[in-house]
Amino acid sequence: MIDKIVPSIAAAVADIHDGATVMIGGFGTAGMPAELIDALIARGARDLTIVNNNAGNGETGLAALLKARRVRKIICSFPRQTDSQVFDALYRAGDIELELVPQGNLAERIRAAGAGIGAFFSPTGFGTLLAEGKETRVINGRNYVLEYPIHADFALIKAERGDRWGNLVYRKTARNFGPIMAAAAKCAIAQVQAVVPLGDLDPEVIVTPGIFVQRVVPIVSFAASAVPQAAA
Amino acid sequence: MIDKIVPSIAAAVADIHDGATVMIGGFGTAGMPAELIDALIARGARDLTIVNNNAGNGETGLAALLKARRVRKIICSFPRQTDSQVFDALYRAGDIELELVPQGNLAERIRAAGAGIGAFFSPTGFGTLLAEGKETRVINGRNYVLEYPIHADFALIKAERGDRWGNLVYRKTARNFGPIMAAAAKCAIAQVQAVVPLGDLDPEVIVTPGIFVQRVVPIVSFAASAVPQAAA
Amino acid sequence: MQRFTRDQMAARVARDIPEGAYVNLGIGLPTIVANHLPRDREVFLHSENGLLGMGPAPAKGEEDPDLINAGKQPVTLLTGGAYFHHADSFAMMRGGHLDYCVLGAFQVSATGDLANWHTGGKDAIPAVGGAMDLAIGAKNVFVMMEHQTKSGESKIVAACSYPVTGLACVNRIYTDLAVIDVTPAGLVAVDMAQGLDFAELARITGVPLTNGIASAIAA
Amino acid sequence: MQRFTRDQMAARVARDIPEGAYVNLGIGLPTIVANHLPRDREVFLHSENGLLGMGPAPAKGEEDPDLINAGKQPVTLLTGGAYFHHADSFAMMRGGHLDYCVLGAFQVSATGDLANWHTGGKDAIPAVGGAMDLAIGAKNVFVMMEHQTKSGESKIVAACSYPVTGLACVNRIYTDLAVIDVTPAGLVAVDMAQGLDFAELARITGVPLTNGIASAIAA
Repeated sequence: MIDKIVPSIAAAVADIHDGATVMIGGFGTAGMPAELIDALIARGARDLTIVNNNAGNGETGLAALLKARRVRKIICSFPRQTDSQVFDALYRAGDIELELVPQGNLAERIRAAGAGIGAFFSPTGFGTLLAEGKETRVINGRNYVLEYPIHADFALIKAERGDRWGNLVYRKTARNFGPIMAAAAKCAIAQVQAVVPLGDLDPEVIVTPGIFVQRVVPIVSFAASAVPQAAA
Repeated sequence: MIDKIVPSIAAAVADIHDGATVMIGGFGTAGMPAELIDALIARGARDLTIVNNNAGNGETGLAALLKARRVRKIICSFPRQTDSQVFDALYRAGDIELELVPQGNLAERIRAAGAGIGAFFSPTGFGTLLAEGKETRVINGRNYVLEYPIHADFALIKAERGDRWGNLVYRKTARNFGPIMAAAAKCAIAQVQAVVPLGDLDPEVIVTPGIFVQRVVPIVSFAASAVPQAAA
Repeated sequence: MQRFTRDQMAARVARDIPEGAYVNLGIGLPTIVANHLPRDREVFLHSENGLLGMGPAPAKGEEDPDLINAGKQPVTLLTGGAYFHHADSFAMMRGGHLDYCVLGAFQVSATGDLANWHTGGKDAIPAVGGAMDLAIGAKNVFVMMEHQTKSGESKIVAACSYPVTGLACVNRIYTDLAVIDVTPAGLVAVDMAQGLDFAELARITGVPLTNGIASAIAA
Repeated sequence: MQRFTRDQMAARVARDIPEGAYVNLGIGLPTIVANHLPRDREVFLHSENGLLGMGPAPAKGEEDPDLINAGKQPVTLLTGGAYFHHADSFAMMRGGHLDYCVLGAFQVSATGDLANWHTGGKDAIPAVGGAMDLAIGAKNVFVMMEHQTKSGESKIVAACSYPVTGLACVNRIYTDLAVIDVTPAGLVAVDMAQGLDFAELARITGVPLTNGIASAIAA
């Protein structure tokens, strides 16, 4: 019997190695797998390349991972925020490398990795600083920039419910990068609010089929469990 | 108030013009919008380019459209079937043009059209007859073929339920090409088993958001209404 | 001269968005446009973090940390709205499915180049988010901005001095002084603040500007 | 000599598919493999028309025209299975997420080129379906075929004479005579039919073949 449920969050991240590329789901704090990030900090892996939309908020979660100086490079679209002081300080000190990617290119490059695409001509960024040095092409009169997939060793994502086959559903806008990061990583680790018995998730409604998920860890986060689970 | 529900199936296809590129959903007969195809035949538009996985089964649906000699060219992955006699005869007589596309390239090219991708390097077909004359590239030691999006003027698809904003859900493997064809066409027309009030479709569960759908036509097909609507 | 207030600018943008339009409102000034869309006009607001049919801010105490907009503020979902993942969300933007986006800007060039993501300052930490995707993806790109910088320079320029977000992508500019279309024939003013003289508007703007204001044409 | 029956071939393939594997079984002969997977071994069957967790054929009268496999035959969905659209389904295949696919073939070359979609005949109407995607996408590509054509020629060849489906993509070949691995060092027989002599197998195969059969190694 296949059971992807990992009872301990520490065990779920135990093989994340120094130098790994780790995708972390979430848009700001919505969908951010806070407990998995804390476990990654405890695990102690260094020289990480992190892929996330942002570069940490406040002092917890991804910001805490940065603060612990475990991150060599971050690939993101929107590092600068009102509460991105941890990243800002590291960046100004030259202590972290930044690959800034337009958000749509970030999403599509992650999706391309999961879908086996070798590269794609993107309409976004042509003629801008963020396309400097990149191959371009005119197709049907329109300008495109060649973009490559972003693969990862691990993805840490947050979902609402999961089963032992790794099937996942998400909650509202916390879905964001979860499904595409799961598919782009060799090992996708999902923290879920609840583990449900196989068959509880309607096959029409499963957002991430288990083929993309290697480990599922149940977490009860007080913030999220305080709100009703039904859609608005 | 926005209401994408079109009460008459004839009205739904009334502007499909001679020479149009029309995507038709379905994998064999699962998800094939039979009533919309019949309406297209009645409409009489000629010189059509059809995009479908197959090239018609038996004598009805797409096969009937072919038999009525309305199709100049078909883009598909699997024309030859035990019951593809209509296509076979036209093809052997040189009366229809065939662009044969590996099924994954077909799906990804349709998806690329909806997603604004200019072209992409596909891992499929390298070194085969179906990549002859196409640009190729080695990326990270792997061979790829450059493939271009397939855009359409219209998409005719079949869904299970839809609302007046054009939101759709599908039924089992009848989903197949519906969601990506809706996004790839300038005008997506969905026949549905049932129109439901706005809000009946759970926002977590909508497969095709209304932004991709221009018209929704309610149809009661006896074959499908005879089976229970819940997932297996 | 009576400059347009921010609410007047937003109301003017809202007037130009027809029923049934799919619209993305950028962070900042454009957000106010939502307040000016008539309640009986169904307009579909898209938020790039995976939301279509975005509703107004929730009542105090009803905020849900999992239901936010691209500015990371709590929002609601209208009946009939839908959630989706990031690649699907940006497919809507990049695939040309949005009818309108409304963006703030540092500068817009006479040919519609947009600069709104980066001051280019040596010390500035760049952040781009979805700005470049919106700039090239929406069928109509509207910019809302003050006509001039604080030091009085025109933000409508011959060529952007700030790093661009997209080339030749802006269709219409709404400022506190005027509404200006970017056309193949150049910039055309279609509306301006009361008491403002077209010659004065052209002087302030500092790049070639045609008078296409209905009253001017009629006169 | 006792040739492997189709069921024996399928059983042999099934034995090589471990629990937890994601597997696509091609149309025709490979379909039989499903009958030989032990019921207590959880193997996830994928069907390219948008189905993961495919179950056996339904009981007579329980067929659902909306629940079919890639061969367009009625199937069922196991508890825990899921539906998805075609681009997502092929992302699973092309993105390397399937552990195994099992395909029929006209020919396999000594370097693992696969020919299974088109005879190349002038009158033949070509049809490719998902064959090329499976050939390049799965981590392990298994081929099941008769060892020889009806006229007695080896279907394992130095170079495919039929149009290829994919280059250097086959990992293992299951025939009615043998199980042969495609390795960087060439073809290696790892099993053969009872009563068959390796020299005879090599002669029938007609391309260089190494004897890697456990009993032979032990001997």
